[in-house]
Amino acid sequence: MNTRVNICGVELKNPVIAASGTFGFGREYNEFYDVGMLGGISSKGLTLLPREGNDGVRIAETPSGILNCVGLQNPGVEAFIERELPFMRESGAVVIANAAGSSLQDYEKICERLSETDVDMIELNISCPNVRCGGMSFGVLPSSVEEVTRAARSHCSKPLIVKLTPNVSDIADNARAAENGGADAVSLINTLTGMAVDVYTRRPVLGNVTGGLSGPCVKPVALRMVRQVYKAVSVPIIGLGGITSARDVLEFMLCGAAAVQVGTANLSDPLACADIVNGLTAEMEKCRIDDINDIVGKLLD
Amino acid sequence: MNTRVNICGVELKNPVIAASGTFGFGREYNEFYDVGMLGGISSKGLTLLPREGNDGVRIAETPSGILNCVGLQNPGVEAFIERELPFMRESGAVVIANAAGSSLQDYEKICERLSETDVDMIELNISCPNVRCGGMSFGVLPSSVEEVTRAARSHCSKPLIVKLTPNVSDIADNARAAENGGADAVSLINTLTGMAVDVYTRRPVLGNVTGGLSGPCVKPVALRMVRQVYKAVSVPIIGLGGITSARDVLEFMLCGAAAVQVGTANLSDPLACADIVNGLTAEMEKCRIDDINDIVGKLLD
Amino acid sequence: MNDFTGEVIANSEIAPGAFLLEMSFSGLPEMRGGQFAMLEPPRDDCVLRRPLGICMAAPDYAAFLMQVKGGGTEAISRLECGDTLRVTMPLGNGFPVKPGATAAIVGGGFGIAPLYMTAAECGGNVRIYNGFATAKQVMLADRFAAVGRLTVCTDDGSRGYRGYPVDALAEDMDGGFVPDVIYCCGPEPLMRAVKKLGEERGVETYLSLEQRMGCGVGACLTCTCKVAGHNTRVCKDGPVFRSTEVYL
Amino acid sequence: MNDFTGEVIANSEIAPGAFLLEMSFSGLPEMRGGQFAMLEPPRDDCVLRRPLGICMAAPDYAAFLMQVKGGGTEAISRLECGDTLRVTMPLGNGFPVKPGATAAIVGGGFGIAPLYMTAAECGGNVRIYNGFATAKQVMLADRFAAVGRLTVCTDDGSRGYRGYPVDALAEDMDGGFVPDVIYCCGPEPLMRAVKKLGEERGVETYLSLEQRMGCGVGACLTCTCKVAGHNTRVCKDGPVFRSTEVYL
Ligand SMILES: Cc1cc2nc3c(=O)[nH]c(=O)nc-3n(C[C@H](O)[C@H](O)[C@H](O)COP(=O)(O)OP(=O)(O)OC[C@H]3O[C@@H](n4cnc5c(N)ncnc54)[C@H](O)[C@@H]3O)c2cc1C
Ligand SMILES: Cc1cc2nc3c(=O)[nH]c(=O)nc-3n(C[C@H](O)[C@H](O)[C@H](O)COP(=O)(O)OP(=O)(O)OC[C@H]3O[C@@H](n4cnc5c(N)ncnc54)[C@H](O)[C@@H]3O)c2cc1C
Ligand SMILES: Cc1cc2nc3c(=O)[nH]c(=O)nc-3n(C[C@H](O)[C@H](O)[C@H](O)COP(=O)(O)O)c2cc1C
Ligand SMILES: Cc1cc2nc3c(=O)[nH]c(=O)nc-3n(C[C@H](O)[C@H](O)[C@H](O)COP(=O)(O)O)c2cc1C
Ligand code: FES
Ligand code: FES
Repeated sequence: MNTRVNICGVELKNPVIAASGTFGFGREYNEFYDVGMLGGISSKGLTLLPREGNDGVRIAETPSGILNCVGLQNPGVEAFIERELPFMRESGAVVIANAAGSSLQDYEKICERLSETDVDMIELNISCPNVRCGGMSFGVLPSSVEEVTRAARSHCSKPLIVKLTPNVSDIADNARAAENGGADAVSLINTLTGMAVDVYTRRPVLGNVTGGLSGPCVKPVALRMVRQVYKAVSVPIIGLGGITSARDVLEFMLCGAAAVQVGTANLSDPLACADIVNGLTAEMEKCRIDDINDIVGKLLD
Repeated sequence: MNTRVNICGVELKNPVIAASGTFGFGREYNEFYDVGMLGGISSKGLTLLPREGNDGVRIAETPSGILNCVGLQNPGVEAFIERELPFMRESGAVVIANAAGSSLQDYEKICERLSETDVDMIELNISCPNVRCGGMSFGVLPSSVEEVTRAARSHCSKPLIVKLTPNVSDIADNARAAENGGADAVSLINTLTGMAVDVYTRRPVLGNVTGGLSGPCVKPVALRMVRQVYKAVSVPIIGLGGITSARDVLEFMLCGAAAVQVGTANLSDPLACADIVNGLTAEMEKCRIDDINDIVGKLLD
Repeated sequence: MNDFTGEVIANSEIAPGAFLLEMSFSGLPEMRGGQFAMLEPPRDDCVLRRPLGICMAAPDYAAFLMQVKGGGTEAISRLECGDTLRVTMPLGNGFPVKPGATAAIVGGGFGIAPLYMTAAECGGNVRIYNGFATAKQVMLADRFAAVGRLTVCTDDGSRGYRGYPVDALAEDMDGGFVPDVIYCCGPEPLMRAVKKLGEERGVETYLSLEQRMGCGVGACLTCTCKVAGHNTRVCKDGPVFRSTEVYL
Repeated sequence: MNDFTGEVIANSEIAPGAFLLEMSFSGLPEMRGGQFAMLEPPRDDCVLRRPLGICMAAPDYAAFLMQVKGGGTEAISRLECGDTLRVTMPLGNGFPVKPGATAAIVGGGFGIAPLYMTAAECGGNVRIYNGFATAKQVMLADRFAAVGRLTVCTDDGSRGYRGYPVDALAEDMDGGFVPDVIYCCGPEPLMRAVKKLGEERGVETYLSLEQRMGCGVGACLTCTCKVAGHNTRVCKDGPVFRSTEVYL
């Protein structure tokens, strides 16, 4: 049975990538299992300069989901290259650097700098709902998606993944815009903007008032969007949103994902990604799948 | 303690309204409890002519939620007036007629016809994701929201509620458009478009491929949107999405809802609405609320 | 119909993956064969109740024969004596039993569940054809044998008649058995065959349909099937329909 | 640190809403006072594990002192002997115990949980001030009394010292008790007072912070507090910090 997949020329030993922001730079989960068994690891969102992120409560639990408003706390791209990349590189998993900016120039500079390193791919986070300037604002209008993609593209010598926000009317438009701007792949979904309220204090639970919703609760929305985007673009799709099992992986791939990411599940269970990878061939057998690439997009709809 | 609320001149004995499509016309639940105890009942979505709705599987369960693709099966507005309205009218709950169309004229005609009856309010469903023409397509672009609202308004002598879809980039824009078009109130959210996949058959679970996501899983998104809309318009807001308890009701009201609707919870538990109404004063006491109107919008954010 | 909180008094695996869930209630109304119940699965992420046929009923007692399929039924299968559960019942129309008539009952797998009470209601003049894949899957044979003339069928012949129950009935009818009415519940292929047999031989035939359900009480219109050309609620207008009205 | 599936061997309500959950494991590493665990609540709609201090530990044994707050802890409180549960531990740094030093331990309510092992590790030269609202809420007094000189405090004076435990400590210090180090865990107002006391009297003071957590292992950055001016992970860099580095 084959689980290897190839995303814009980069070979992954399996389609399971740890999602940005839920896996740090891989070190912590490497204490539980060899993270080199994963197809890839997408780093915490990186900005040009270090960021402290938001103050106050950053996480809340909701029915079958969570809200977070970390706000892109990260050590900055230079510290990443110096202190985190060597570990990721050695792990054996494909290294994806998740890059975030507050301006076009930010995106250009960070892509330029990351292109000088040996990361395998760059994932453009134009969809973070938890930072005031930049972040999601780039990801909403198709014209702006195209513009930021084009800017990043022209300063990027690595395969470029554009990560899309689900907080839009028609994600297919945005995927097309990313493709037109030169994206080699798209990943979706980032988090849905949501809120939690404490009736006793009459305050929002989160310090930042709103946060990004993720986890099993969003899976139906994510599957729909992956399918929609699959029908709209020809670049490969990395699907995510609520994946917790090998069966979920196959669901996303049937809808059109060439690979997947696993985010919140790592928080629910430190062994989640490992269990998903280990369960993949058994689930493929149940579904009579020999080569996992055979099912990509093959939903009978 | 006071639980009475007033929505554009219509008095409800409490803020709990049964949501359209989950409560029929009230008859079935009246076998479990006196539905006159509810603040209001919003009818199944009505079209000018009877509709058969979609074929195939119409419901799927998802983590803490459901997907449905009923597709507006209903007896048509005339049969509603003749066969269902008398029961609703007598129940003692405020009667809201949920109206759906496939064209501007449809909306006009149905509002005109309903205005001749003794329904208390009309709720314009411009956000149904499960019908091909009309439905959600009216609800996405602010300009179209305004246009359909204006058209309905000019043929409507009842208080007009416009029901908004969450499948948009900025729901506040659409709420403002509804307000500009003459809406007396807005209700939100309708369902988020989603999908479920059966890996063994490699088919979508739903006959209509996609469906509308509702239930506790969407509550964080609904709360966020109610808050956003509260800050954008001055007409009253009817909040819904995932409400299952009296505490949830208060959460929505803190965010800005003057009343709420309860949908999927009726499916989970036939006594849901009754239990929510019965639990309201106890929950108000816990939160030191004397008049429920006092907390509307009073979230400390 | 109403909503009850019942107590589990037994829950045993009577065949692989098959549980007989017995519960006690107070204030249960009378219930008919072919009616069903909506059971709240003890899982906090399940939003929907699960429809199960009412297999046996007595004053303040109801039993369900349940196949473990997905997460909801799996959770129900783990219930233990003393656990409580919310159940709405009885729902739906049930099989229309004709006093004094000769009846044939055809059940396939878990489709036998709603047929036991119907057989009992028929009052003796009834032949029952229950089919299972193999001898291992055979369920409730003693019970059914007590309320009618039972032919156990297995696909592989490992017990009783070798073949589908519809074939056993057809053979009996070829041999002179003339039922006034046929009641059937089971997998779609079986129901299709029974519909065909009944209609070809001019026997009034009733089928119990299955559809995914939301409310179970007739309000949400998620459980429809085409009946006489129109989308009709299985939960409220069915689940039992005349075979001539349905397409399978 | 690692992930274990443990078996519940006891789960008893030792005070109103307070459960002592005792579990057996195999292969547990050594664990220190002030470290914590992430327990998977037996509820299918809960996505996050719940952080609880490790209250007692022995080879292949761990006990947690848990307050029932919301749905997750409520579900944990219903676990019975023989039930199994996923637990990740030990997590975090724990209190830095200084061999031979004289220690003061101040616990408030459920904040006493991670202090028991620390008291034991101190090796005798330790005074413990545990505060509760009333006598009814007093927990684990015998246990604590066995590992140090215990002053039970209650807000209403219904048992032991009347007042907050920080006041009891301050009085003892006024009376000549000179601790080398203070370890504290409890509600924020208590920790604020202890921080002030320790810093004013020049005693090295350690506080165990509480923050909502995602992963519990340092990867998700959801549990941060400002420490020495920077957002710092409570789960991995704490939960124990020098009082001088934190703002409360
Ligand atoms: C009127 C009626 C009577 C029934 N009587 C019995 C019975 O007596 N014994 C028995 O074992 N089974 C019976 N079934 C089928 C039973 O309802 C399903 O097997 C069960 O709901 C599956 O739930 P799950 O949690 O195991 O599966 P999941 O796949 O986790 O369920 C997900 C959702 O799909 C629904 N679903 C899945 N399969 C079916 C199905 N085949 N029919 C209807 N809904 C489905 C579930 O109810 C739930 O809403 C009956 C169904 C109907 C409609
Ligand atoms: C390092 C650490 C050690 C702890 N040790 C103990 C202990 O030994 N005994 C004890 O009784 N409690 C302890 N707590 C608090 C305990 O974690 C919470 O009371 C518990 O998580 C509440 O969960 P719930 O399901 O009851 O509440 P819910 O309100 O349903 O929980 C919703 C979410 O909020 C989180 N949450 C809610 N309150 C808190 C809180 N006060 N602190 C952190 N997260 C919270 C939950 O973990 C969950 O993610 C500790 C907390 C931390 C951070
Ligand atoms: C705590 C947390 C932090 C996140 N940080 C980032 C980030 O830095 N960059 C990014 O592109 N996405 C970030 N995300 C989004 C996830 O990568 C993912 O898109 C989303 O959570 C949906 O997937 P899931 O349901 O599997 O978690 C974050 C998510 C969580 C829960
Ligand atoms: C089965 C079903 C049918 C629905 N039909 C309608 C409808 O006819 N008109 C309408 O405006 N909304 C309809 N809705 C949407 C609900 O009224 C409500 O907006 C949505 O379900 C979110 O609320 P909830 O999470 O409480 O269910 C339907 C929802 C469900 C689940
Ligand atoms: S399940 Fe709701 S109408 Fe049948
Ligand atoms: S909880 Fe994830 S970093 Fe602390």
